[in-house]
Amino acid sequence: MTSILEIPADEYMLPGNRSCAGCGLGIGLRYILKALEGKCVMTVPACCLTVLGGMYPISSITVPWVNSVFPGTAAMATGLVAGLKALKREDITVLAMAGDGGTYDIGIQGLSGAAERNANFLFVCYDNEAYMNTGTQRSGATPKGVKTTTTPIIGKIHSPKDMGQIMDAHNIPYVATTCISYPTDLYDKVKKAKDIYGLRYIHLCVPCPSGWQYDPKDTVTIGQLAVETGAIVLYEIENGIFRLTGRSRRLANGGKLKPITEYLSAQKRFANLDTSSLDELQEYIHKRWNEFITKDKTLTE
Amino acid sequence: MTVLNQQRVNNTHNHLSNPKTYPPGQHVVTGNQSAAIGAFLSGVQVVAAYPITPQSPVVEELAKFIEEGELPAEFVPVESEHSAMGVCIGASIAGARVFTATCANGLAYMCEQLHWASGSRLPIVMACVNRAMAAPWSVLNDQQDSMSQRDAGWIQLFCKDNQEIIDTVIQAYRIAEKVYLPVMVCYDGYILSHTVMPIEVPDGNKVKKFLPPYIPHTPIDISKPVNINPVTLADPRLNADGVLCHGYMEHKYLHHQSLRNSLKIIEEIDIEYKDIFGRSLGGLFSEYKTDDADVVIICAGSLSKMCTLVIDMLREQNVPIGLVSLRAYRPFPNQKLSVALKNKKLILTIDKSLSYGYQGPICIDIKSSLFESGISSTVISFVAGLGGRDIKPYEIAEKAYDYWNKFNKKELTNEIIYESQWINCKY
Amino acid sequence: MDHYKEVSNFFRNYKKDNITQIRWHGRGGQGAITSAKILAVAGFLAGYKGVTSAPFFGAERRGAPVIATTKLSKCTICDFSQIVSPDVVVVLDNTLLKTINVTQGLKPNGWVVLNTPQHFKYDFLQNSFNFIRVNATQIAEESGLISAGIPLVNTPILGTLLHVLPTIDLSHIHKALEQFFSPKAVLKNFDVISRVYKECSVEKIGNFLQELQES
Amino acid sequence: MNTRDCGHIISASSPAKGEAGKTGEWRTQRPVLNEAKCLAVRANKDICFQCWAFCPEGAIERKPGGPIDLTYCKGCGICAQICPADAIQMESEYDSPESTKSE
Repeated sequence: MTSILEIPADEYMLPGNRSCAGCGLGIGLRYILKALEGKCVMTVPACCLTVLGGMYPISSITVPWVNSVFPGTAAMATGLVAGLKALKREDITVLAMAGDGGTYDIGIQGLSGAAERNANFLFVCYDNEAYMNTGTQRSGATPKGVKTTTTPIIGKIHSPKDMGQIMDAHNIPYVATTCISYPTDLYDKVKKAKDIYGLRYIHLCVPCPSGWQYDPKDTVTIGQLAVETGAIVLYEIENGIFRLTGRSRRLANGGKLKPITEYLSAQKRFANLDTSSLDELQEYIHKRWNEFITKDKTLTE
Repeated sequence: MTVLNQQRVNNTHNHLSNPKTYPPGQHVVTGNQSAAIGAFLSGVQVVAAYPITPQSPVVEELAKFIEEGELPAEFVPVESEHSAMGVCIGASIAGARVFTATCANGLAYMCEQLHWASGSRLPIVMACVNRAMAAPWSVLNDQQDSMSQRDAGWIQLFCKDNQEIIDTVIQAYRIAEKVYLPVMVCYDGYILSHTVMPIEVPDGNKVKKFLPPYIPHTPIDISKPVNINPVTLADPRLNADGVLCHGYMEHKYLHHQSLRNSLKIIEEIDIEYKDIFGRSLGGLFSEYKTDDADVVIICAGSLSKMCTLVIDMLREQNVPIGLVSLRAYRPFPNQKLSVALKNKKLILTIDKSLSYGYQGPICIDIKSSLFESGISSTVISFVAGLGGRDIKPYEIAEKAYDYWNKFNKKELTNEIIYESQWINCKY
Repeated sequence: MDHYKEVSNFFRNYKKDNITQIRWHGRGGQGAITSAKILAVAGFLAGYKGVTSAPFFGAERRGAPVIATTKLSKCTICDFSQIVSPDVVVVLDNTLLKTINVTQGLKPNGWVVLNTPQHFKYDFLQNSFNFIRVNATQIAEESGLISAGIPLVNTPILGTLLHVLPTIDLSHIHKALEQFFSPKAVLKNFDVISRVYKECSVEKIGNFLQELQES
Repeated sequence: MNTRDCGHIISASSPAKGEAGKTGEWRTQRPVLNEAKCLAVRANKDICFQCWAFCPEGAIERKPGGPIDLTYCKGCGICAQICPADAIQMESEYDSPESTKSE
C-alpha cells in the first residue's frame, strides 16, 4: 500500500476553483488524477464536478475534459474509448466521473449498457448521497431517514440501492469502494484499475458539508467515521474475488466498529432518526458487516 | 500540421476502397443498404446504433462489413438511442468519423444529445429513416420525427430516392466536416428504406479523394488540455490571458451563422460532387418544369420524386404547374426559394408532418420566406401520408387541379387559406 | 362536374411509367419478400431501367400472410405508391386462398401464378385471368431444397414467372441469385428454378377454368 | 469590444489557477501554522504532510511547513482539524492584522 509520502507531488487540479469550502470532492479528484498521472481524458455529466471544473473559458483541471449530458456519461466515455481506439491512441485512459444521481438514477441505463459491453474505461461514482449540485434533493443513494429538500419533513423512507453489488452483478473486471478520507486507498485502487482492461467501477464516498450539514472542517473526520462505524465499507472485487481493504480490512482483522450513532450524530441530516430507527440501522450495519467479513475469503491469509 | 493531426490523417481511410459485395457500378439495393454503403465508402470509423424499425438494416449492413473485416471500424451496440448519439459524440470528439441511424421515437429519445452534438459542432452524420411519431404506435412513414427536431441545430437533407441516399451520405461528411455541424440524412421509411431500386455505387477511390480526412476542431491533447463544453455564462468572459471569450449567445450566433453559411457550402459541394461523380442532387432544392409555371408544388423526400409524375399529368391537362423538391430543410434556403417562387401565383405545399395547431412545417417556412421577399402568392398547405397512409399520384393531381381552378375562379375561401387541407383523410 | 370526372379518370389511368406490377402473397418466413427482390434485380439485369421491390409496409410475423411487390418499368420509376392493380399475382401457398382474395385488383387478363398440389378448388378465379399452376413444393422437396424441414418455394416459383415475363431469362435470375445467396445456395436454388421453368410447360399456361371444365 | 479574437469554435476552456477568482476572499477564518509544532518543520524532513494530503483546494505546498496559498485557501479548516500535531490554528479573518484582499 502506498503511503502519503509516496504520493506524487504533481497536481492536476488547480486552486481557486469553484468547489465549496471543505468539499470532499477536491481531495478525491486530486488523488484520482495523480494515480492516472494526468494521462487521461475525463468525461463528466452535469454535477458538482462540472462546477468544480470551472466556467468557460477557464478550466481548473489540467487534463482534457469533455462534458456530457446528465444521463450520458457512460455513453460519452464509450464513444471516447471507441474514437481513441479507432485512432490508435489507446494510451489515454478514459475516466468517467459522475455523482450518485448521474450513476444510480439517470445514468444507470447507460452505465449498465457500458458494463455489459465491458467498455474500456474507468467509472468513478463520487457519492455524496443526494443531488447536491441542485440543492440536496434525494437520490437513489440517499440513506434511509435522511432529510433532503425533497424529503423535507419525514426524511427519506426508502433504502439506497447497493450500487457496488449492482455493478458486480455485471461481471466487470473491477469494482471497488473507497472514501476520500483514505486517499491512499483511493490512489491504490485507481492505480490498479488503470491497468485493467474493461469497465472498472470505483465508488467514492464524498462527504458534503452543505448537504450533510456539518462544519466543513470535519469532511475528512466524517468520512473516517463513515468507515469506522461501517456505514461505508472499503472493499474491492477483482475478477470476482472480494476483499476488504485499508481501514475496513484492519477493522475486520481484530478491530471493532464504532457505534453508528457516532457517525450519524455528527451530521444534521440524520437528526430525524428516532431510537427505533437508529437501532434498526445499527442492526442492519452489523448484519451487512458480518456478510462482508464472511464474503472476504482472503481475510485469514 | 501537428504530429497529432498527421497521425489522425494516417489513421483515417485505412479501409478497403470498395465493399466486396458492392463494387463500383450499378446495384439494386434498399435505401438502408444505400446508406450503409455510403457510410462504408466514407470510411466511417465508429458506428453506434440501437435497433428501431425501419432503420435497423442500415446498421445491420454496417455490422456485416465490420465483422467481415472489410471496414476497420468500431461497432458499438448500445443499449439506447440516447447512448448511440452519446457514443457518436464521444468518438467524434476523439477525432473519429462516426455514423449512426435512427428514426421516430429513437430520434426523440436522443433529442438532448442532438443539441449536444450540434452545440459541440461535431460532424456526425446520421441517417434518419423518417417514421411517424407515436402515440399511437406506427412504424410507418411520415416526416414528423425529423421535422420535430428541425431546431436542434443540425443540417437536415432529404433524399428523393435510393441514389440520393448514398450520394447524400457521402456529401454529408464533406459538408459536416467543412462547417463542423452534424448532418441528418433523412429518407422515407419503407418507401425508400425497404424498397430496392437501382443505384450507382461510386468508386471508393474517388470518394477518398472527394472526402479528405476528418480533422477535429478541438483535439484531445494531453499536452494541451481543454475542458470542452463547460458551464458558459450569459456574458463574454476574459480568459487567463485577458482575451475576451464568447458568452453563451456568441456561441449560438456562431452556430447559427455556420448553419446559414452551409447554404453556400451545400451547393458548392454538390457541384464538386457532380464534377467527380457525374450526378448533382440539386444543391439546396431541385426544380422541375417551374420556368413557365404559375402554380408550384413544394414537398420533400420520396414524395417529391413521385410528384414529377404528377406534374407531367397536370401538364397534359394544361395546368401550368411545376415542382420544387426541397433537399435542404435546415438550413432553409429562404432567399433562393424566393427567387425560384417569384411570379408564381399559387403554391401548394405538401407536408408529411404537422406543426400541431398550425400547419405543415414546410408550408410555414415557405410562407415566411415569401413574406420576406414581398411575394404575395397564395399558399395552400396540404397534409398527406401521415403514419404511412398511401399517397397516389392521381390524388395529388386531382387536388392540384381542383385548387388551381378554384384559384382562377377566386373560390379560395378563408377555410382553405388558413387551414391545412388533408389529402385522403377519411374523417 | 363531368369535366372533373373526365380529368380525374385521366389522372387515375395515367401510365407514363408503364409499370409491370407483380404482387406476391406468402406467409411470414416463406421468403416472398426475398423473391420479390430477386425478381427486381433480375428485371434490372434484363434491361428494365426502373425496378423496385418492397414488402407491404407492416409488421407481419412468421406465419402471418404477407405481401411483397415488384415493379418493372422501361423507365425510372417515380410512383412509389402501393400496388392496387397488379399485372401478376404470385401465390406461394395455396392455403392463403381460403382467407385472402389474392386476385383483388388484378387487371383483366392478368396472371395468377399459384403454387399448389394438383387438386384444389379454383372457384376464386375469374374467367378473364390467366393462370399458371405449379407444384413447386414437390419439386423443391424432390430436389432437396429444404430449410428447417420445410421445402422452399419462394425461389422455385421464379421459374414460372419467366413464362409471364419473357424479357427476363434464366441467366438474369442466376445472376440475381448471386446477390442474395452463397455460391452453394445459388447452385441449389438455380437447379430447382430451372427445373420449375422447364416443367411448367407453355401448354399449361392458359385459362385454367377451361381446363377444369374440360376435366 | 468583441469576442472574435478568442477564435473559439466551441466552448472550450484552458486551465488556469483561480477560475473562481481569488477564492481566498471566501474565507472567514484563516489557517495559521505554528512552525514550532509542525512535525515536518521540527524534523526538517519530508514527513507527515497530512495538511497537504487532505487540502481539498490543493492550496498547500508539499514542503515542511509548506506555505498555504492564502490567495486561494477557502478557509475550510480541514488542515487544522487533520494536523496530528495541532500545529495549525484557524483564526478569524476579522482579527487578522493582514488584509485578505491584499495581493
